[in-house]
Amino acid sequence: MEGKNVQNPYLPYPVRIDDITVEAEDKSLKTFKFVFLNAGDEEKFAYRAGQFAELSIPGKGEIPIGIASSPVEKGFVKFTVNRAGVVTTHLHNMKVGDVMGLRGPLGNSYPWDLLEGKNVLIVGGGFAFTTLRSSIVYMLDPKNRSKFGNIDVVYGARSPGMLLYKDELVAWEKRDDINMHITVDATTDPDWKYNVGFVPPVTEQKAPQGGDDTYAIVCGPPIMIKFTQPVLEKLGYDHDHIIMSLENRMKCGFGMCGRCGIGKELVCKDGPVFTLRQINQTPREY
Amino acid sequence: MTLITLDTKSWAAGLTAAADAYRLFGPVREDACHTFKALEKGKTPDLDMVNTRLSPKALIFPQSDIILEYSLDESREDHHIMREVQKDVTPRAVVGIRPCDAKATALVKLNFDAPDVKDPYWLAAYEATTFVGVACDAPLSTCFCTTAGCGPYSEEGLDILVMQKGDGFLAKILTDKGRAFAKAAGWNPASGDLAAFEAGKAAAEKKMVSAVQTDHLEAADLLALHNAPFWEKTAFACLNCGTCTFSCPTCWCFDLQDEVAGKSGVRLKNWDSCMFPIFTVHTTGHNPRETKVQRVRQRFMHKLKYFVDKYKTGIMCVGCGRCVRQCPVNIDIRKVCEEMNRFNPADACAVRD
Amino acid sequence: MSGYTEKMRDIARRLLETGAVDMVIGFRKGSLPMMNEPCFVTRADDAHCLVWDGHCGINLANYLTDRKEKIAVFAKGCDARNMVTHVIENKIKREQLHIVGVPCTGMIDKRKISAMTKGEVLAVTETDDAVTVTTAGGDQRFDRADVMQQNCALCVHRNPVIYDDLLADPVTEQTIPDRYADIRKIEAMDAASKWQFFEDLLAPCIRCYACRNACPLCYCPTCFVDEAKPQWVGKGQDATDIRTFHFLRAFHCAGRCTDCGACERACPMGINMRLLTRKLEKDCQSEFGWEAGMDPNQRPALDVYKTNDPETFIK
Amino acid sequence: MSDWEPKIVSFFCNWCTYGAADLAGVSRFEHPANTRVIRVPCSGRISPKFILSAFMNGADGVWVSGCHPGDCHYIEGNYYARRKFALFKNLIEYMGIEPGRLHFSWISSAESTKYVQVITDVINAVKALGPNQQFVKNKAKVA
Repeated sequence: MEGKNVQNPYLPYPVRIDDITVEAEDKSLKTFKFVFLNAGDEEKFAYRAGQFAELSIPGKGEIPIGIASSPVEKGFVKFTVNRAGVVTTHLHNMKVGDVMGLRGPLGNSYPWDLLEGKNVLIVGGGFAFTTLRSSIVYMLDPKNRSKFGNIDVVYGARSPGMLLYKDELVAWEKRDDINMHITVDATTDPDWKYNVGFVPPVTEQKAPQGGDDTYAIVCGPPIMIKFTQPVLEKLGYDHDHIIMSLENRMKCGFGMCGRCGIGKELVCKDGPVFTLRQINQTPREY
Repeated sequence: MTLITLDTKSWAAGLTAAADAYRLFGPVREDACHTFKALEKGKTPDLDMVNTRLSPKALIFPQSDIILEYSLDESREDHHIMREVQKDVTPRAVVGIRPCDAKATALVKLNFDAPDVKDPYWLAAYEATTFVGVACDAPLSTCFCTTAGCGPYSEEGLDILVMQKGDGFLAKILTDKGRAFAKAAGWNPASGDLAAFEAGKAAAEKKMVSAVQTDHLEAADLLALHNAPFWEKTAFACLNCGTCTFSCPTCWCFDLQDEVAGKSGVRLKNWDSCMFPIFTVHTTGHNPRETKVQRVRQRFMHKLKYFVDKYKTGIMCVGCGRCVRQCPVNIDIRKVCEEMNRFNPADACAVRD
Repeated sequence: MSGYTEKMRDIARRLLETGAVDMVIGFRKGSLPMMNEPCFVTRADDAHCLVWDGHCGINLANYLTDRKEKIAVFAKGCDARNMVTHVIENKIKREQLHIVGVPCTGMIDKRKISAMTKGEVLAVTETDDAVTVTTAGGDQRFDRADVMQQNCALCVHRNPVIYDDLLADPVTEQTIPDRYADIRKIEAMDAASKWQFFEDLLAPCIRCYACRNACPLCYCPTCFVDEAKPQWVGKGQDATDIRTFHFLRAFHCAGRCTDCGACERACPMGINMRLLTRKLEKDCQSEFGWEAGMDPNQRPALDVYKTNDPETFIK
Repeated sequence: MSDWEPKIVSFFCNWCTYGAADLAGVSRFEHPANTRVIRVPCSGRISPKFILSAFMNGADGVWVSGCHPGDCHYIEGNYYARRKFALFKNLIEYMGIEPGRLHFSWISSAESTKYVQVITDVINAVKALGPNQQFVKNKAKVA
């Protein structure tokens, strides 16, 4: 945030919807590609994978959403949004060309300094894959790939049609510098050539062993996290090496409004990324 | 530090003079209670009170404050683009604020004036304000400022501390802002007896009958305290209204809301309360603090533990006693603080509460 | 009401010792004058903390909503009527309740006392007909009748309508010639004066919702003011939003309110929002001959109809 | 103010008044067009929130119309509604809204002449009062 102290943190950057992609077969998920209206705002919005932003719709309100695009992708920012409440429902009804606001980047990020030189296991479920996509794209960037060891990705969704970013998944699957373990809970598709099963057992079968040089980033629905945690422990991941991104109700996004607190930590500012060890030291009010 | 002796006349005349350069606010009697209000020209604050019913925090942090505005009219070039709302940040002075409320403002400042991010609205209002405090010579039985990191003559957060002395006043100028105010008021410097302050302070502190002990809070284990068995009893009577949080000078939580009339809209910053269930409810319906016990615990843990651990400057309470006096069901932070301070996880296992 | 405390403790002890109930809900001595704290007791040994005096104005029916235990609870006339309503509305089962009826001679209005007293009230003692207030400057004595809560002064159902134990012999019911004189005064105003009257009445509201939350009738999982889809009212300090909140809160209590006074007592700003609920109470009586909470076998006023209900206002 | 026309929000029961309005139109009866009609399944569906919302959002008048007692499509919906409306009308007038701003009627689907009569009465009553200043939520003012 250097040099931005004078910036009004409540004031969003104006952005225009440049593209909308329907991601999931039930149309509950759409990816919005935004471009900044004002020159220079994109530079001010410099972010790291794992951060989030407030999508700000005049007249409706704001919603904190993880940034799905990657810092190495220039000229736009992307968010994949599940239709759930007042703001997201309105957003789903908006069109390319509509103007709204974007406030951020907010929160910490995945600990990229720490992860440098390490093997990274990414475990994701459902539409929580957004900041994980951001991370994968970041790590696979030619300038960055050499900074990391092995990259393993376990990603699951309810059905093939509910997987996000399908084209990219296929492309990553073909690469040899990333090990993809895509899975679905169930499918009737005879051509499905990947895994079938829930994320935790697939993780148990496919994920690398934990160790000093290996970190796991876990992002998904509560039930997936609940059952993945013991699997990772069994694989030898230390609680310091299990990295998670939390969600809580937020308003300001920069640590002032008080509602996202879990003990003395604020999910919006001290998080959303915490290690399991840190989380274990807080009241689990998320 | 400068001392100024004032008689009633120069006090009143000074305030009238200062009103040319400052918007003055002070306690005004309304029905049976006192409220902080803009003082009409020529009026002095009514100091015949112990404290106001609501704290003066709203003068810096209004209960409902428009921060952004926008137009939804698509024929306008700037439709759907949010604009900052310009605020009146001309100099103002709060005259008659009690030391406890001034200290509270200093605590709230930790939140709104963080090292890396600032709330420009709060900060602009704060910087525009000169705090002219009046020492508290007759504390209530529910006041416990002296043990809450504050006191009836506490100077923290004040620009001028005034004590009532005989028929007049003795003012202690504490900051540059205070000096500027004294100058605008035409109060002549450097007369008065510092010893009078010390005597007044000692006398007032002696009158304090209520206290809290906070010495074990920081060392206590956060999770053990969070899981302590007493919370259910503590929370039982609670109605989950916002009386305590809204009357508290240190509670700072807020909500952001959009409101639209026709094609013009505003974004508001409204006070919010951790006592309200919707404060934390997720869109999915999941609520991490779903029960009353969780919400009551959050309020006290925030004030007496999380804040203590995070800022290392003591508790987030100045002992003004408003929540004690106004809670409809008599939940008393002094009792809760005592319970928390003496909590020992080992005892909790041995003895059933 | 002197002597009630001892009897309450005895009853609580007996009920807990025999296992007749899992918990007793009552009041314990408050930490400041004129305040008692609603509390629960689950062990006979703790029954000694229960108290009863003229400062038990909070309605304990509020603490019964959706509870699963077998509960003994103390009930003034108004509280008992709210318990009837709770039973009618399935918020608790009658079999779960052991209602200890408290014949009541009225609760003391702490605001009135503070306003009538010079200096801080340090202690308050009471007898059946007098209240003595201690301040640093000495004692002041008031007639109990002069410092009663207004709803108690106007109360015509001081004795509980349902109970399993009665704490003492029933007290004499008051006859009040006109319970609604203040309401009629407002009714007689012209529209503009009425508007202004409520504008002034509600101006101090800080939307803490203490009135709503102190009310045993307000148990909706999500109150309309908290709804987001659609959002009925704004959440700031707009006078129209505040008025709408008070209007609809009162309306939601129509035909159910027993004028227990908990809302007014709980309000930190001293707003008499009972002027709204009592208007509805009055109209329920005059239009439909209905009084809330008198009989567990009768459905409330807005849950029934007569084919000849008044309709002169309908074209 | 002479060219001012009131905005009236009308809640019509689907089974009666809505039909009457339709019939009036088909019959080419002339009547003023100041109402915004909201069709509801039954007058019993009307929540007090609907009426207050209409006023809050700038309605100068509100008109609720349903089936005659005894004619409810759902047997008794309008009987319950009648009790609610009685208390509601009393309370809103008690709080200071002019009586002429809120109207109730029973109009069956065949009563297109009554419909025209009542709409004329409603509009005239509201017109006589001028724009609604009460229970309207104005744009939040910048402090």
